Amino acid sequence: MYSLRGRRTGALLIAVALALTACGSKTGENESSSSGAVADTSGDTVKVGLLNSLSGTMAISEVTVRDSIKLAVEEINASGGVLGKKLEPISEDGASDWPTFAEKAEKLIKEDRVAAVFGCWTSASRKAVKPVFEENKALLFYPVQYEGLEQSPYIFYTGATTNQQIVPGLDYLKSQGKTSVYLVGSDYVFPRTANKIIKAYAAANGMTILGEDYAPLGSTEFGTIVNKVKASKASAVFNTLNGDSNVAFFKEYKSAGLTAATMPVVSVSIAEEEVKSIGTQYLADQLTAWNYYQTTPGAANEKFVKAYKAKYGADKPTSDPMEAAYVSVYLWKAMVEKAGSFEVAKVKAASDGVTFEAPEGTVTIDGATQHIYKTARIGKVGGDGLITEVWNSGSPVKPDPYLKGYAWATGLS
Amino acid sequence: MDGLKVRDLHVSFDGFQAVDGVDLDVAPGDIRFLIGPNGAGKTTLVDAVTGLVKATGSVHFGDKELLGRPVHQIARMGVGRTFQTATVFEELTVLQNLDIAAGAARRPWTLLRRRKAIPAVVTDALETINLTTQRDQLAGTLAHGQKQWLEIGMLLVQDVPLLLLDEPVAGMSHDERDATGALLGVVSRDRTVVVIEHDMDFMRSFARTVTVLHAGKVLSEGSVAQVQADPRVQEVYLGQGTRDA
Amino acid sequence: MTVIVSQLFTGVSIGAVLLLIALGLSLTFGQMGVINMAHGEFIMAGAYTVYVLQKVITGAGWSLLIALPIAFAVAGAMGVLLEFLLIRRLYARPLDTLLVTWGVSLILQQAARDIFGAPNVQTRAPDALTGNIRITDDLVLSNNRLFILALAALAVVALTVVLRFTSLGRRIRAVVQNRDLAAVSGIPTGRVDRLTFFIGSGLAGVAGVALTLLGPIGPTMGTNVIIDAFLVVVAGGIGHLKGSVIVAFALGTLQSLIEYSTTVSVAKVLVFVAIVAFLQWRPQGLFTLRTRSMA
Amino acid sequence: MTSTVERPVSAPPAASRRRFVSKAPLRAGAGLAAAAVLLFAVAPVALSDFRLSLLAKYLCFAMVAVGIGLAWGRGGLLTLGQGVFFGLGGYAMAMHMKLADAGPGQMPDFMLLYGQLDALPWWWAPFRSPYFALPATVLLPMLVAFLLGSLVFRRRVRGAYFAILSQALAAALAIFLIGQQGTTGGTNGLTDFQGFFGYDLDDPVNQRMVYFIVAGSLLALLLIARQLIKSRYGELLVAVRDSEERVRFLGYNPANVKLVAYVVAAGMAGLAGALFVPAVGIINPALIGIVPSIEFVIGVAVGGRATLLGPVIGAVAVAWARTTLSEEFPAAWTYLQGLLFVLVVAFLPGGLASVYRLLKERRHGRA
Repeated sequence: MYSLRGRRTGALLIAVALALTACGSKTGENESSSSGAVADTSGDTVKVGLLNSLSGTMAISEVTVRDSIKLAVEEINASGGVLGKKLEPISEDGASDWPTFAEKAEKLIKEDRVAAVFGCWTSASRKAVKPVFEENKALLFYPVQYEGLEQSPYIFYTGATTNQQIVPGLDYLKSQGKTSVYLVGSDYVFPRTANKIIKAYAAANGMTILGEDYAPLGSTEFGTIVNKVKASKASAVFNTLNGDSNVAFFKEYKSAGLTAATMPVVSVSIAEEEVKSIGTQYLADQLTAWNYYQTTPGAANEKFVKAYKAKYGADKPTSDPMEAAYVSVYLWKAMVEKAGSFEVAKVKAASDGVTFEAPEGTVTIDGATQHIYKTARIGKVGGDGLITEVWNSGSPVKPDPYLKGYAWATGLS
Repeated sequence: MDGLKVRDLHVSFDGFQAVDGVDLDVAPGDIRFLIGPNGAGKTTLVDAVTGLVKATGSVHFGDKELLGRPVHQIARMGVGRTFQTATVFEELTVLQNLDIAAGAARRPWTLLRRRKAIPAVVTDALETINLTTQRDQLAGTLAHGQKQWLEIGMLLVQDVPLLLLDEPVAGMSHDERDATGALLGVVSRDRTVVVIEHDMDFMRSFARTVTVLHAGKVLSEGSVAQVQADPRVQEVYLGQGTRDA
Repeated sequence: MTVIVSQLFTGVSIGAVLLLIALGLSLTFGQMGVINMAHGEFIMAGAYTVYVLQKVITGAGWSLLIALPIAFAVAGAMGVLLEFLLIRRLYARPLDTLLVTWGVSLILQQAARDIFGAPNVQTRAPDALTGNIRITDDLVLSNNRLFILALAALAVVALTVVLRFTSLGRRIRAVVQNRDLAAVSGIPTGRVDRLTFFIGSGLAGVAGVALTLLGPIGPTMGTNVIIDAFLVVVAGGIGHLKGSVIVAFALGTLQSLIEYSTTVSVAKVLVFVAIVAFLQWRPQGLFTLRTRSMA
Repeated sequence: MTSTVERPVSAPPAASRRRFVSKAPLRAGAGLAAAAVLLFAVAPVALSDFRLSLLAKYLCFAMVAVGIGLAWGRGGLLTLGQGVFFGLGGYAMAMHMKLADAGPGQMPDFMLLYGQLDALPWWWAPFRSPYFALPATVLLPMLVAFLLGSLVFRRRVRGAYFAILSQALAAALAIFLIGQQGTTGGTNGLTDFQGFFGYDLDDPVNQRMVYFIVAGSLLALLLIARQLIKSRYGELLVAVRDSEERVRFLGYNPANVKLVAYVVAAGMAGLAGALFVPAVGIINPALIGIVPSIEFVIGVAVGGRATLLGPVIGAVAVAWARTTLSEEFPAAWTYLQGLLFVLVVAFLPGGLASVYRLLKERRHGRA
């Protein structure tokens, strides 16, 4: 007994000694303390990481994104790969859990030594992995529309920032004479930030905001919120709800007697996949704001939709985040080829001005912000479950994540 | 030594009067048996005295009012009890059971340390209840009679002046009953004891005084002989057709 | 004024949903002290029943009506199976049933994902239930909520009748009040348990059908509602229908009124605080079975 | 109410139980020594930096498990809300680290971005000082547990009622934190930390230091738990689990006995949360809610709830299995997790710790 105790104390002492002597650098003391993980490009293949939630609550959306990234990788491999090397996708499950995202990101970078990672959906998962990519100087391609106000040197944002989705949505409402708006959103970063922007926009553009309500993520009881919306007699609703909540919201909306004709809802998180699960019974004629619909015209999109359906099933719709994810792989390929190297610093340096004929139309990387020029599109949900465009911005909108180009937005960030 | 004084005790369960105005005086040092047919309110009376069920009226032990206090405070005021089915800590050893029973007054700091030595009261109790060899056995593995003894042993080390025993010999073999009787003899030295019991032989051997309860009320009270001679008691027992009538 | 009335209506209808979910829970919880965390997945099974049925029957109105008994049977059968395979062995360990049924709920959710796909599925509601009754321009009572209110009322009445006036009901109550005594009185407690579980789980299936009118139909739909329902049962008192009814409507109204004046999040937190405070006052819930036996 | 009192795990035969009791102290001591060697000598050498930081994360879960083992395994308190205490500890630490990163007088980055606040909220301010923040990581959860515990235990809310209440508390706190985005970071939680008491967290050497602190803390918690289990208090706790009423009739107030276990378990979860932040680099409401709170319990159940080392082994094993299996078969992991709950709790309530004993019994039975 005593000898055991002695050994234990010894071990503790060793631990303390180790902890005291093995102290590394202090913050700000040593700039080159971490040189970053280097991608393994020695073989015939290059690994790329796919980081999506394949289980948990977010799997619903993120699996489709993973599928379209895989499609892009296969197409690229079929046409000869990147710089003569085939891509080897390593797929990891973020499990809808943000620390897991960080863990898996680290694994992809350090253990698998991938050249780039594609994925993440929620802002929270992106915020969780951001320090991992920055610390290891590795690349992440983030394919989902988001709240802006971010510009990490190691992230490329291929979804819309606020001035490519929310602001056009508001412009459209204004052009339709809908000047009193009620804001409904899920309780997390994107809706809260979006609504902050909307309020600033409204103040400068003669719109009135009649109310602002948030429901916890996953909340499915919208009786009260819809009562409030109805009582406000707003001319339109701007909806930033996410996931399950949308189903409950629209069912409640309809049964309260509110319709697209009397009080249209502009949604920014409802794509073709969500329309399918809510039902056109409840969604017909409501509006959405995105950069891409399955119905977007053009040869590039026809090819994309056809390839996707051939691979995953004719009943699977394509949607904006899927398209942005698909595009992100091609953009990375174009950047690598322009740089002539897989090295992160060189790829980044080559990024400005890289273009790709995407399903949504031509997209161009803005090197300064690492976001891309995208065309904004307002769509209307049809009886067939597809969304058809009713308005677009004409030409790709320059990304402006901090809304520096908008006078009304000063003070927002 | 103190006696127990119960006045106008009422206990009701959703309108049903389980104990309906009982007055009871147990003199210091008495061994009082509570008998009565099933549902007479015997256990409920004990429950009320020990704070397990809410009651109205008054219960004095010595000069202290018991009613309205929480169970553990009543126990600390010197009232100990056992249950119809022996309730011991099955996942603890015999020794640990007794040690816990002996320690309600321990300070927190003592509790947070290990037991360095076995308290003398515990060793004595082990001898008295004849479980010294089973000291390190888990209580859950004891025979039925042994559990009852352990429970009485716990009362011994708890060292309370008033004991309430609920059917201590129910389900025991003849030998076990005798041994329990002997134990009871030891325990009742210097203590006031109230026993609920159906076993009439057992009662005749040990009771000093008897109270008969019926339908929540005191039916008869006195020595064993007095009670047995009481026609009302005979009527109740014959009418109910209970075992030892 | 209108707002208060319509909020009250919303509150009552939230209460009805809670009640519909909690009824079955209350029954199984009260009967066996079993905390069935898979109850939410029985709700899910009921909702998917509508989905599957609508692949066969196209009329939305008929399919919903037919779905009610079928969902009852499907969820009930799942409940019986669960009782027979697992819970039966765990009556002495109520806390362990909580963990075991949580495991079952994980498995059922993943199974739903594998069978029906991870995304929510769509069901059609009959047109009659997507409309509303207009009282004034501002005050409308939506038909789906009225329907659910009626369904909850029906369930309460039916359950009361079964418990009060049938021999099965008497047996169930006997087992709730004293399992051992019931067993020695010749009541086949095993069979009664299974029947109770059938009814309790079946009610979850019915609740699932009702929820298709209000919310999403997907693998995780059950987990969204189950905690609130547990709170209803806990605050209502074990094995007391009356308690569940009162608490469900009280919570629903409280929730909707707080929600109106603050936010949904604050309402959720305040409702929880209210329940803790309530349990301080009545630790065994609104109604309790009082017996003299020691715990 | 009979139905709400937890019954102990079914009893194995007498002979083996007796042996188990008498040998237990020695085995636990040897186990602790083995754990120390593994954690301090083997793991740092055998594992890559990445795997070592993963292990640090698992060990944080194991620290929560030690507390649950005490409260649930020994005291019968099935707490399904340990995420609350884990979160409180984590947030206390994260708030300090955020403020330290921001620098004196400055506000954390996310507040400027999402909060639009003019000044630091008053309840953030004290966390700037490490002398407040560090003790708070443990004391704050203990205080909350004390307040809640004294309310519910005194009123004899127990068993399933307690489990469901503790679960609802976890849900409520998670929702509350999400709702206060400007001051808590909302769903994003707090992330992107630069330094840990002045040490650069990017530096692998410092990451190792964090690992050693985590491992050392775990051992310290095990020693505390061991002392509590072996003490008279530990016996009393088991007595309360077996029969709360009986303990009361002996003159103890079981509410206080339970309260101690609950508060200690909360403190352990708090410390775990606090160390999770530098080890993993994030704390958010999703780590507090119902799901993680129940997942803390599964590790304990798998390892063996009533033993000292069982919960630790179980927690690490489950977390490790999750990482490994989810890399290969994400869907299968959910099934496996469900099956683990069902099979272990229903058919092996003693957890892995009892397997050895069961095997030995079987061998004895055959001989």
